[in-house]
Amino acid sequence: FTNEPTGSSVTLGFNVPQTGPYADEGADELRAYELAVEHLNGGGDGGMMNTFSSKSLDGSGILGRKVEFVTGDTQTKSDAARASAKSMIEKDGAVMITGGSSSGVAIAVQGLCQEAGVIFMAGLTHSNDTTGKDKKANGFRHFFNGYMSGAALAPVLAARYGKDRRAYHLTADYTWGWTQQESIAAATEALGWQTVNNVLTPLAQTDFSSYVAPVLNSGADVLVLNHYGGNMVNSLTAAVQFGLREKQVNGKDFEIVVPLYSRLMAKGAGENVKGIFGSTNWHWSLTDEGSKAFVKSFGTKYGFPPSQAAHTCYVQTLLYADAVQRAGSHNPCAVAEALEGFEFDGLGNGPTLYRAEDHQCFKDVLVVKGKDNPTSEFDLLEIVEITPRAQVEYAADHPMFAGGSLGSCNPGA
Amino acid sequence: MLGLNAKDMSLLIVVAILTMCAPLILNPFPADSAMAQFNAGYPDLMQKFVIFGIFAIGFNILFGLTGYLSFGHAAFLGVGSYSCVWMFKLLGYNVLPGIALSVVTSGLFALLIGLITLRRSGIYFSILTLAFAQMSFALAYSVLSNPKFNLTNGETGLQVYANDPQWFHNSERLPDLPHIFGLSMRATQKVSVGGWEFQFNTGYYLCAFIMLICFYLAIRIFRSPFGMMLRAVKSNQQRMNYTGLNSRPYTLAAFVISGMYAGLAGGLLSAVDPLAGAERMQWTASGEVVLMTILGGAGTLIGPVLGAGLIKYFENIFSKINDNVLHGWFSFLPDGMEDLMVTLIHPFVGKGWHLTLGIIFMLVVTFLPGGLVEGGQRIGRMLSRKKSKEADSPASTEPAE
Amino acid sequence: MGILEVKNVGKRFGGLQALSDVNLSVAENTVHAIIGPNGAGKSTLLNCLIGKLIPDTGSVSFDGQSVLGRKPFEICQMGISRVFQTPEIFGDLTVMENMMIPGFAKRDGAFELNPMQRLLAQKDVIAHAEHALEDMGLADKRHMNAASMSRGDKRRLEIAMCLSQDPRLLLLDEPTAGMARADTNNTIDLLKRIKDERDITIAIIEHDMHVVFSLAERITVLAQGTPLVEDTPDNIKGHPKVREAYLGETQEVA
Amino acid sequence: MDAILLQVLNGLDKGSAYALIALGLTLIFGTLGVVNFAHGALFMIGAFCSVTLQRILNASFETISETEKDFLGNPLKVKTPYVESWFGPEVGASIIDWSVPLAILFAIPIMIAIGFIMERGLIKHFYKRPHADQILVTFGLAIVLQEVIKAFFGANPIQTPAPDALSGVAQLGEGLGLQIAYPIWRLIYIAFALLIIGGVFAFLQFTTFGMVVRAGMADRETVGLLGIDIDKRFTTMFGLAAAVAGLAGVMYGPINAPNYHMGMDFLVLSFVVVVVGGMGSLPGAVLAGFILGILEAFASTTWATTTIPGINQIIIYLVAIIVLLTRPRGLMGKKGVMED
Amino acid sequence: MNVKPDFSKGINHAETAPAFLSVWDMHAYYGESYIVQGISFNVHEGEILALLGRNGAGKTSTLRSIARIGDPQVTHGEIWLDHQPLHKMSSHEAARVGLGLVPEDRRIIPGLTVEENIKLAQIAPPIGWSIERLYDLFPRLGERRNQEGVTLSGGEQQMLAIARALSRDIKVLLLDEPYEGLAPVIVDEIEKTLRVIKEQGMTTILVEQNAVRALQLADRAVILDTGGIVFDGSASEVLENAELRAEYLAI
Ligand SMILES: Nc1ncnc2c1ncn2[C@@H]1O[C@H](COP(=O)(O)OP(=O)(O)OP(=O)(O)O)[C@@H](O)[C@H]1O
Ligand SMILES: Nc1ncnc2c1ncn2[C@@H]1O[C@H](COP(=O)(O)OP(=O)(O)OP(=O)(O)O)[C@@H](O)[C@H]1O
Ligand SMILES: [Mg+2]
Ligand SMILES: [Mg+2]
Repeated sequence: FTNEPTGSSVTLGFNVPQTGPYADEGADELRAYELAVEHLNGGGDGGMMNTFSSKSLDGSGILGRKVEFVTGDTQTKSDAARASAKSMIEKDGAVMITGGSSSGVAIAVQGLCQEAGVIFMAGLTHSNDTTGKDKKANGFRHFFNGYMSGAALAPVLAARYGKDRRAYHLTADYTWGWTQQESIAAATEALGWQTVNNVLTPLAQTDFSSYVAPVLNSGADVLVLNHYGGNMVNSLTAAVQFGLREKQVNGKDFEIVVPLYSRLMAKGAGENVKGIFGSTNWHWSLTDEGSKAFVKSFGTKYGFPPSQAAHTCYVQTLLYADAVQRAGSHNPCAVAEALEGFEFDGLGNGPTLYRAEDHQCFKDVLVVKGKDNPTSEFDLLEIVEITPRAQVEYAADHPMFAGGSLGSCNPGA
Repeated sequence: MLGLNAKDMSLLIVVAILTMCAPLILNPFPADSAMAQFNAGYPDLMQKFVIFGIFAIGFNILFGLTGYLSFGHAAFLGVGSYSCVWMFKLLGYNVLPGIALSVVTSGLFALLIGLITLRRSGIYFSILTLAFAQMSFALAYSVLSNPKFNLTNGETGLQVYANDPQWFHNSERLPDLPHIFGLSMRATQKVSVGGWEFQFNTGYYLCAFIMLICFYLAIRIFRSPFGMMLRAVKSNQQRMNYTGLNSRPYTLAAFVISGMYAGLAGGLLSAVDPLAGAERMQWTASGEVVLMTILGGAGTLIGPVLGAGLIKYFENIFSKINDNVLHGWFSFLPDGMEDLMVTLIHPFVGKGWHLTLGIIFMLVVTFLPGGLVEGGQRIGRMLSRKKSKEADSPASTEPAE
Repeated sequence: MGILEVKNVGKRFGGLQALSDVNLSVAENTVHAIIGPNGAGKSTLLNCLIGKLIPDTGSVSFDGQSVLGRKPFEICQMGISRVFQTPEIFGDLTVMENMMIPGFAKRDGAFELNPMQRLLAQKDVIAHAEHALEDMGLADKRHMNAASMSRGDKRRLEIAMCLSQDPRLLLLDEPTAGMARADTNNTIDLLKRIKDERDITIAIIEHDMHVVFSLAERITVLAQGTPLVEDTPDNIKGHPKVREAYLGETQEVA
Repeated sequence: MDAILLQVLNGLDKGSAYALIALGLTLIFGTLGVVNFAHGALFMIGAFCSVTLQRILNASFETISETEKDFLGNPLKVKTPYVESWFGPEVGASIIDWSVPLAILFAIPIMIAIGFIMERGLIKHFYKRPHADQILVTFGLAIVLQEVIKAFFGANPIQTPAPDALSGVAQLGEGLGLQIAYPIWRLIYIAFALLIIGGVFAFLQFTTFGMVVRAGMADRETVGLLGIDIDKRFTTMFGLAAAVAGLAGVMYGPINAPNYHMGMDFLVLSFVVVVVGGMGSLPGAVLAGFILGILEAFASTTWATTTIPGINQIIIYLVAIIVLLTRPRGLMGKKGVMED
Repeated sequence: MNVKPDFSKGINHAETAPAFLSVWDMHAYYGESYIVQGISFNVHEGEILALLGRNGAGKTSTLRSIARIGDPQVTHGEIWLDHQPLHKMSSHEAARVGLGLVPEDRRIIPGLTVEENIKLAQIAPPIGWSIERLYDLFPRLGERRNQEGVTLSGGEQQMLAIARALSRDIKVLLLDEPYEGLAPVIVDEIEKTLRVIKEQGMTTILVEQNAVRALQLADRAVILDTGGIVFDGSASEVLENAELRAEYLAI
């Protein structure tokens, strides 16, 4: 199979955005990867290896081989990400590629890994398509997705804001934005909300004033921002500037919702996030053993708590290593088999399943809100609810995920 | 030979030898050595070198000869890429129809845009081309990828799905990847010699071969009456018109030819990697080819290829040097020194590769006006002058002060 | 009926009537000089003939065909060539290349897509260009960049370029300005020779009376946008109005 | 009606940003003829002047809290800004609160200095070089500036909020029976833009400076022969342009949180604005800025996007194409400026 | 007669009357090409010097070198104007010392009107003729004061170029083919003007192809050939020496 390790070491490829708007997120992912490698090679305090339910990893590398890694820059562009991944596969002999901070890149690299015959462990990718119509047998996603955000968030919103709400969506005009909007709208509508409008905003938009201004006269009383990264920071800032949060519409307080949150984004949005609801894959303030262990080793090494992107990347690395260990081979087909249907715990989100049908992880999802009185620059989000896994599960043939097929695993040459 | 004079012929031969031996030349360091980081001899990067070489050669036919600075050439690259993938989706994975179609569609697209934009010159032309390209990008990124009419597949990029028709594809006999008559573009022959490992890849050789043809055609264009007319356009359009020449068709022809080169490059990108993303049409991509051409030397034959190579090299090699690698290089130093060296170099590599690239741009253009090629020539001249000065200095009769 | 017929041409620039009611007929195979004070509208008139400017009124016809509404390159292809007051040459190209371009324009027409032809194989054009350069005494500068020539040389190059197109009507706007005396005389000889050898008509604007009176067969004096007189050189020399408005008292006429 | 007026305000607001950036750019690009790809970077540096000032004002000392814990369970270090301990918590807090307006004073000398250094150290050598070379060198410079900022401040946006007193919403037109709620800071931005534009116009209009620089651009050599030290004036012009760009950036901070690539985001657009306005024309650039801003605001209304899908994505480029095809030199361009 | 003076030892300043403008062993290059090849001459105050030679002899290059334009680049030599070292100055400094050049291609500034072209010249001190006085000299310019300078007819542009030089209070006027493109009456007019300002003490270097005309006006003549001086003497000497005229001026 492609890049079968022969020597005393095995090379993993960490492909993250190092330049461009997501560079900070990428940097955090890299930190997590380095930490994971350290732990796999027996360094540090072992982190979540100690809490992981599977005990096959013992700090002696993977299958006794020392773990080495190469890094690359995705630039958050499909082409650049694929070029970088290819160089890792072709030049450095990486047997597994992981990372990424956007769905477009994840899908592009996942496709590449399928063709090249290596395993892809997706980093931060939230679009339904990654394990929906673009799913691939060699690709695996630990991160949650748009559907799960909707399923977790909608009940909380309904409980807090009432079932009689009229929502106005602003949606980033590309695949991820569409799938998230579709998911949130469906989930909230199921609980009685109405969607009065959905406006698509260009990716390159920086000033959202002309999108935010009409919201007030639309009769809507909730604004849903299906934006990520800089887009989200800017649209939320504009919404707050226009005084939406002080408004009363239909006799109710006007509310803003940001379905996909991350701490780094919350930091960028500053004061504006206070009290605003959203969902997130993981947060450092979780108190289960796995999370605590991870925060401790990450925090000790770097001096600040990890982001959800860092968490996912760390976990994906351990999961891959563990699967190889259990399968006894780096062969992508063997690894895939070991991961498919794998149930585990102790990695931070409660009992988790890597579903065989679409290679999506099912686990608890966090509903969070911007903290009103943060005690430090990291303490920006407050966990409102840990939505149990059962509530966010869906059938593998759910219409929002239909279209593609997993195909069969490709071990390459 | 081949209608070239001796100098051009030797240039072509040198380029041919270099491209054919690229897998060897670009891998000067043993695979296990610390310097292996600088090896560029793996299929993807070599493909990029020649494909972006084609792109830049074509761009140079327009910009270098006529002086018309297009800021929207990436649009043609994108159109070429999409055309090729559509051929994969409809017909099958053989690359020839895809490449052919990408040249044709981009040529037509260039004709259309050229007819409109060439009504203006100078910066007005540049902005018109930029506007068209940005519109194409915006449309490709979102509007043309709506579920009802999905031409580009938006952010994700156009790719082949299992349920695509692929009328002439036969999975039994043919690889499920782009191929040329059954020979997969990915097929790579690895040869290990001592500590060295060399990779000979089908896709690369196809692209390299096509680039040589493109390069040859470019030389012919440069050396033709047509090429001279294009330079005349740059020099003085007024005089041209009053000499009884219609400058518009000349510029249009140059625009279409360079658009076709760009489309071909786009087609080849898809041929070696069947996914066409909209970012290929963004202004940054158009800007990149401008930078490649200027960096190498606009109006020179080989300059654009060198410029393309340099930029792609940085993007792919420098971005991968992380602290880990740095520590590896300097591990022979005492600890304090090692950390110092790593700290010093750290900002310029890995995630700082942009910084280095920016500095290189500034240095090259400041100290080597005319780009790498002219820089090379200058250095050559300086050396030879020094030599000749040394040779005849005893005999020189400088007027005594 | 002359080869060039200008009828009632008028041209306005904002508040300035640069040309009004200009009538001019240039007989075939003659040298016709246009003289007049600075700003009289001489260059403007030439601009109207070659399509650089479109007259507001009147008509211009060449060899029985109207030139109005045609593009400059079409007019040139009809057989009109012009030397400009400030040299218009291809500065970035070598002298030789400058000469070849009109050669191609003559041979191949206004546009020819011939990217696969070899420049150096175009023996006919090259030979013709070489010959023209020798004629002008520029042969030893053929590899020089045109922009770095002295101005007198630029002007000679431009004349050579125009001639090598074999025009039927050659328009010269101060062709010898800035030329050394010897070269001025050479140019006069050359123009005379060309006119005799080929079937060519020349319209010339000049302030150098030596040139005007050595070449011209007829002279039109333009003043303030209208023709003052048109006559033979001898009559013009003695014309009191012309002497007053243009030649001046001290002017010794060669 | 309200909705339309609201979009007009939005358009003016966007237009102010475009016009301000285009104004600075056109001083260098439209007037000096230097294709300055680093202009966006100057805008960005302006915004980071506020960030820097904010950081300086927020410089803190740490005290260990007895009750609270940090994320690792260690005692929390509580930070108190020095200004708060020096001037008392209230005055100190309001100084920090007003850091953006204060940054204007802070940014002017810095930006002028940057403009001077840039011109003297680099651009000076490129006046006579082809535009292509200018593009390469200024693009290189833009990357370097960006990366330096990124190295210090990271890639994430950093909020530079307006002072509390200015960050609310103003109710407009109540007397006229209209209900328009518009952020105060954005209104200030419009006023500020008009002020700067007026100031620059007055400077160039009522002094010979503009004429000399234009002349110097057209023909340096001859202007030198007339005894004018054109280099000095070019440097001044650069300083002015940098200051305009920087101030536009400082003031923009509260509207959108500054990040290191905000300059690049605006770069292409500002070139389009300048060219649509017409090369060499300051009023053209300003006019084009406002027109494009307003059109963009209207193109993003639901009505527009449902009528023509995607119009909000392409409006600016579409308008640019239409303008340039109908008016050869943009709205108010001067003949002969960068037409070849 | 002194056809090829030997300047290799430098000028013996004691022998000549104190020069107002003096050029000493000036060498200048256009990039790689060596154009001005060691030129030395003196001009006295209030004198008109005719600088003659064939096309390409280096006349323009010499004037440009004196005016410190920078292209061609003067690599060696000294230029003194009224005890001031011009060779150490840049062109705008030289202009402020009192040097005025009417360039051969006129160099009217595009984008500026006639009047702005003149005003531009009066920004830097010292100011010379007033605009009104210039319009009196060239009434055509007065009529066209608001027209863009470059749309003037060739001759009008020439007038503007001369007017621009006079609008500054210069000590030395360098004229590069000032009569070119002018109607004979205007040439007479300008010649008169040159005489008038000479009376007022202006020092002039005149480059002109119409050698006879120039020599009639000039006091002294310098003849250049391929970048070097081949004659330096009085104007009448040249007019009388047919051999010299035939060899270097072809008249
Ligand atoms: N584009 C223009 N706009 C305004 N006025 C113009 C324009 N072109 C020419 N003129 C004016 O028209 C008049 C005639 O100019 P023209 O160039 O034809 O003169 P000319 O006879 O060739 O003079 P000269 O002998 O000095 O070259 C001049 O007064 C000139 O200023
Ligand atoms: N920019 C340049 N680059 C290179 N060579 C130049 C340049 N300008 C002029 N030359 C060369 O310098 C020499 C002298 O030119 P110059 O213009 O000084 O001559 P001139 O005596 O003024 O001639 P003319 O009477 O034709 O104006 C010429 O051989 C010319 O080709
Ligand atoms: Mg004229
Ligand atoms: Mg000259």
